[in-house]
Amino acid sequence: MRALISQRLIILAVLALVIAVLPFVFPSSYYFRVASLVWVSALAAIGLNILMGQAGQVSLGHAAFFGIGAYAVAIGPAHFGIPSWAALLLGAVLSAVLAYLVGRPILRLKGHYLAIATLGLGVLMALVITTESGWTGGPDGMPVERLSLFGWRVSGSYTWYWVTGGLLLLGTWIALNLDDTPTGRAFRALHDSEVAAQVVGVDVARFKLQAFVIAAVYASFAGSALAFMNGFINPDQAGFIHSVELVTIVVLGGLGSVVGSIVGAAVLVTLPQALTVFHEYEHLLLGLIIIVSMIFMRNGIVPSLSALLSQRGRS
Amino acid sequence: MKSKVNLKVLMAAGVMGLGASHGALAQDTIKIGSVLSVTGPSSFLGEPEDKTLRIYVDKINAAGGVGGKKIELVIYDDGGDANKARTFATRLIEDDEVIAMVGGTTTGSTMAMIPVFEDAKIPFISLAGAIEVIDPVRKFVFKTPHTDKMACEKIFEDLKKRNLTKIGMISGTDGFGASMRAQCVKVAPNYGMQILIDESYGPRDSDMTAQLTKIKNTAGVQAVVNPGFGQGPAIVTRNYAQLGMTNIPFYQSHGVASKSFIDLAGAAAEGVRLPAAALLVGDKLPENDPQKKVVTDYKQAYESATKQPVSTFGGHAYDGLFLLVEAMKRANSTDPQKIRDEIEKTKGFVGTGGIVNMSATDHLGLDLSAFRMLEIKGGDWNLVASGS
Amino acid sequence: MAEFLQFLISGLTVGAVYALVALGFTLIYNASGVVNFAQGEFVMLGGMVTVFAVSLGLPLPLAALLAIGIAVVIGLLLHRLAIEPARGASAVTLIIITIGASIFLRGLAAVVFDKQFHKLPAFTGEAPVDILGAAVQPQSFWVLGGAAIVVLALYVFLEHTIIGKAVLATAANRLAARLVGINTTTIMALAFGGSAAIGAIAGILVTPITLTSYDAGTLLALKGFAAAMLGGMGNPIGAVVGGLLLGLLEAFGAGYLSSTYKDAFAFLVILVVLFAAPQGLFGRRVVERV
Amino acid sequence: MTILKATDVGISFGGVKAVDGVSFSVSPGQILSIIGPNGAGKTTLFNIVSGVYTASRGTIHLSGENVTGLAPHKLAERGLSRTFQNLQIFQRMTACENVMVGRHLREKCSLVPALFRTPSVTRQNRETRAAALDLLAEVGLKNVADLPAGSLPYGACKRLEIARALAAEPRVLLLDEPAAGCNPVETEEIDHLIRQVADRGVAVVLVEHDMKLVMRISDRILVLERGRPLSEGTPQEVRDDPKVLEAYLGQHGAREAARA
Repeated sequence: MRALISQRLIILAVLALVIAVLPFVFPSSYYFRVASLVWVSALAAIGLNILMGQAGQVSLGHAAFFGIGAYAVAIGPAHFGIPSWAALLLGAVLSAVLAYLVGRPILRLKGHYLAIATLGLGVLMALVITTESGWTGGPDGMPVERLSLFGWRVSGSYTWYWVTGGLLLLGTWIALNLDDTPTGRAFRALHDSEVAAQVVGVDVARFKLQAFVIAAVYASFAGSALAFMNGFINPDQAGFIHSVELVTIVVLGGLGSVVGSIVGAAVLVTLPQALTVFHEYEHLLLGLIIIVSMIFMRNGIVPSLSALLSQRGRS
Repeated sequence: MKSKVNLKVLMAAGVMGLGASHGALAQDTIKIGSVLSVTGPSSFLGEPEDKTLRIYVDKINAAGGVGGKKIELVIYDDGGDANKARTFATRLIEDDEVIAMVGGTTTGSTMAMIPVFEDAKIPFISLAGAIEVIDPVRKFVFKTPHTDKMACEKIFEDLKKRNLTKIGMISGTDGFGASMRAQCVKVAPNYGMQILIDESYGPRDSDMTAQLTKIKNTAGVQAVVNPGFGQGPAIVTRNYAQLGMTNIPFYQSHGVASKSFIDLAGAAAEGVRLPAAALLVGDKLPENDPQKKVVTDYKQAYESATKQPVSTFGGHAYDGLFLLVEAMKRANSTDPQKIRDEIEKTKGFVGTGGIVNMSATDHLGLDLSAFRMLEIKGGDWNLVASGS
Repeated sequence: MAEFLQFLISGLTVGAVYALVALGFTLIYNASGVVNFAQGEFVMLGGMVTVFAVSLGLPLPLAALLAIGIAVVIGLLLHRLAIEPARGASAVTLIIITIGASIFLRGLAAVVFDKQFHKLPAFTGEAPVDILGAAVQPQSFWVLGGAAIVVLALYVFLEHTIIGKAVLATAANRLAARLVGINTTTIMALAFGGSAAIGAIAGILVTPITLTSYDAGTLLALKGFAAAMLGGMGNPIGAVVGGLLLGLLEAFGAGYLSSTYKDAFAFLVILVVLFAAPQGLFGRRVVERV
Repeated sequence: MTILKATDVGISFGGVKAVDGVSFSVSPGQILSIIGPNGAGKTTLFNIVSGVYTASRGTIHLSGENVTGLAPHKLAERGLSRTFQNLQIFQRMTACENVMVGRHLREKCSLVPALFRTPSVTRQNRETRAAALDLLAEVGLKNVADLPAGSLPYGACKRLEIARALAAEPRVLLLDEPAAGCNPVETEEIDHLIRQVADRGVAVVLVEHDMKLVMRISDRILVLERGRPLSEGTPQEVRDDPKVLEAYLGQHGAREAARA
């Protein structure tokens, strides 16, 4: 147990170090932009990983909550005059409430049926955002007012690098905290055996719902951060493809591994940037890399590599 | 047709990854950037744009470049994803250090990239359709395609001439369709148009008979307008004929202004009208038409290089590139600010899309005369004689 | 009445394609437990290969056969090179592999073919047929008939051949099937090949109506998956009913409700069905054994 | 004084009556064994009593309260815990964590303190872990406390399940074949453990195939056949019941039972 606590601190320290050191090796602010995107995607993925990796419940519509967070900070200030920071919190609350309301019936479904129900939820949300153009700007999206906190306007690649980096640290800390608590254990227990968890008193429905709400709030914050950072938002961010991207990050990095989600995000965000030099071969290679890495690291990058390392260490 | 890609070179570049292009080339080239939707749902727009830019940059360089300097073209594919486009925009400015940008296939991508170029004060000539790109005017943002508002006006003008005022609309819910639909609804009263029924379809829907049946059964519809791009309008056109609605005049938009629309819609396209640039009817233009030479030259160059029929989409990229090149020549400088000023001063530029006259309040510089009303007859575009 | 009939036929035609995609999902799912998100790419391949073979001068039937053949080969390769090496991996890992395969196949099609839209001529002319006031494309009959033949052939194969019964046995219990000497790897390969063929046939039949392009598969995979779940995953009858129902929901939703929200309507119905019947309409109700 | 009482319960799957008209009751400190051939409905009865299945007829009373149809976690809150015939351990968690989950109802479990890891959460964690380690020691698994439960051998998993069930401090404990897969020494340990638990006043209901164990420790025995009650009484009564001898134990079993 003591080992676990220190492992938590080590992860946080290493992450903080990486965030702090990277700027010294970045040649231009473009790199800050890419890194910020990694941090934002990682944040959403860490949340989704609590739902998928810990509690074992699939969501193929998670971008819906990302979209709520993003559009909350776009619509709130533009249509209601709500200050940006308040819209950010409002988005998180809205996501939590929606997750709570739809989670109850949806989470009764299992496996692929849960996948299609969450997928449907995502499709509905994207459709509403695309269609209600009076509020959302429609398929072409809408501009987002800069975030201002106590008169400080948060803008520029450098600033956002630190803001998103800080958010990621906070998100990582919370996710790691959760792991070794009654709640975290209940998540993992119901993942392995719902019935066994039930007979020792775990209210499975309640904990599934909690995981769903937590994941929704993570996604909402990530969505808000991206919207602020871009100064612009469009419905793609709430769409099916983005949902699939998030799931891919989680699985590629490693189900149940917080570090895995960060690594998965880093890989999946930077890969297209690196592969763009291959022009028309880009997608072909992207697909190939996903297939090959899932075959050879079927538990995800981080769990597979750490298993390999500990094997080496033993022999 | 496809340039042979040296895989080894690409591999090496890939290994070097993100930093490959950083500061690699010396001062004697002019770096121009582009972010296009070469893949994804708008690839039929992005691909001809991509090819056009490559063909003409090669031509310009073969002829000695601009002011003795060769143009280096950096193109990224956003796959139709605005967030990706935004990242590539940052990359172009921060990493590749381009002095100008011709690109932005869709309105969504363009709108996401605008803040980046405005902040960096780099001129950005967009290839996207919607009017919001240049209205309100932003200092560094220009565009070449006619706006969707103009398309609506051109269509309504034609309808008015034919004494048709009660219309039905069926629009795609993609960015292009939704934006043009909104513009049409807005300007309809100016032309005394009454929209009796307003239907829509999803970007990848494969059957629109349900919506068209509703329009068909709406009493009093005298004409139907279909704002949309991609394969959708082709299917709408086929379903239109299937339901025997061809006695009701049918209007498409400039979003289908490529030969492939006629191919896809087949016989059903007969009699369909649409506003489009002169490029499509280059061979049918009178000899004294000022655009005649430009459009026939471009058509010839594009079709011989790609073996594919020309579209107005590639033409937008041609116009954007040469607007920029002309401005650079006039400015005799690679300073983005000076180039921007010269682009804004463009007067009488003859492009594939029309004659461009820009000003501080007009970053498009085209008027309704740039649009020709075309009708599809005998599987080809034909100019509608004015007054008919 | 004419209006109703128009919506009905339009819904059935689109639904037949969803049904075939859902059937492809079901076949692979039954044999291997894999939800194959590259299923839509088989439909795309069927259409695109036929289009390009025809443009190279091949007669349509030959081009169609070639397309089915190529799709089957790619289906078998997908199984051999991507699914088989990951045998024993978790369901979600396998799903990500098929998503990777779908991206790969789309990228491949973009390179080998192009990124334009393409059409095929209708098999028997384009003059619409009047049925009680509804105008129907002749190709609709091809789609409906073709789908019916595929379903029937699959039924006969599964119920009346030894190999078919082996497939059913594998679906019911993979371990038990292996114990009685069924080579489940061969059965899985067969399922991938068969699914690819069904997808390709769907693509060939429907391209004259819907057109096709390198990325036509994504949405079809989504709709086919939804149809399969609506009917109840793993049940071929459920897949067919689910597909037809989804098509009808969209057509009637667009016709009688709102064309903008027709997809929303379809998914709402799916959600309601799942809340009432968590295993889909025809899904096996499993009692948890503990 | 009865703590758990099942009255005339029955359930059918697709027309087959898996359990049909079974009644039993058990008092604190008492050990009731349910025996019968495979398919007699023992595990199904457990599933009904613990709320995993909903009975199609009959009632269950726990401490005098009608709990028929309550969800398993509601029953757990009321003091009922169980183990499983087919192992249901949390494979990806360590042995210790498995037992810690068993303490779920004894822990304060609010979300927000957990997210921010307040000192009280850390303190409670320490206490829970200590309690879990004690239980692991009791079932002889202390030395594997921090190994993944999925890596433990079958017999160890059986005992781990018992420890997990005990962690909830139940008043009624249902044990489904606790000695399956155990060697004689381990069986002896389990025998000892069950008696200890019963001595603390816990009512134990046991499904077990090891007849020696059953005859040794049971206060009462209920015999099921094809879902129906066949016989009930003390081990002696059941052993002497000719119906049981004939239908279940058979000649060989009867002799063996007589020797025990």
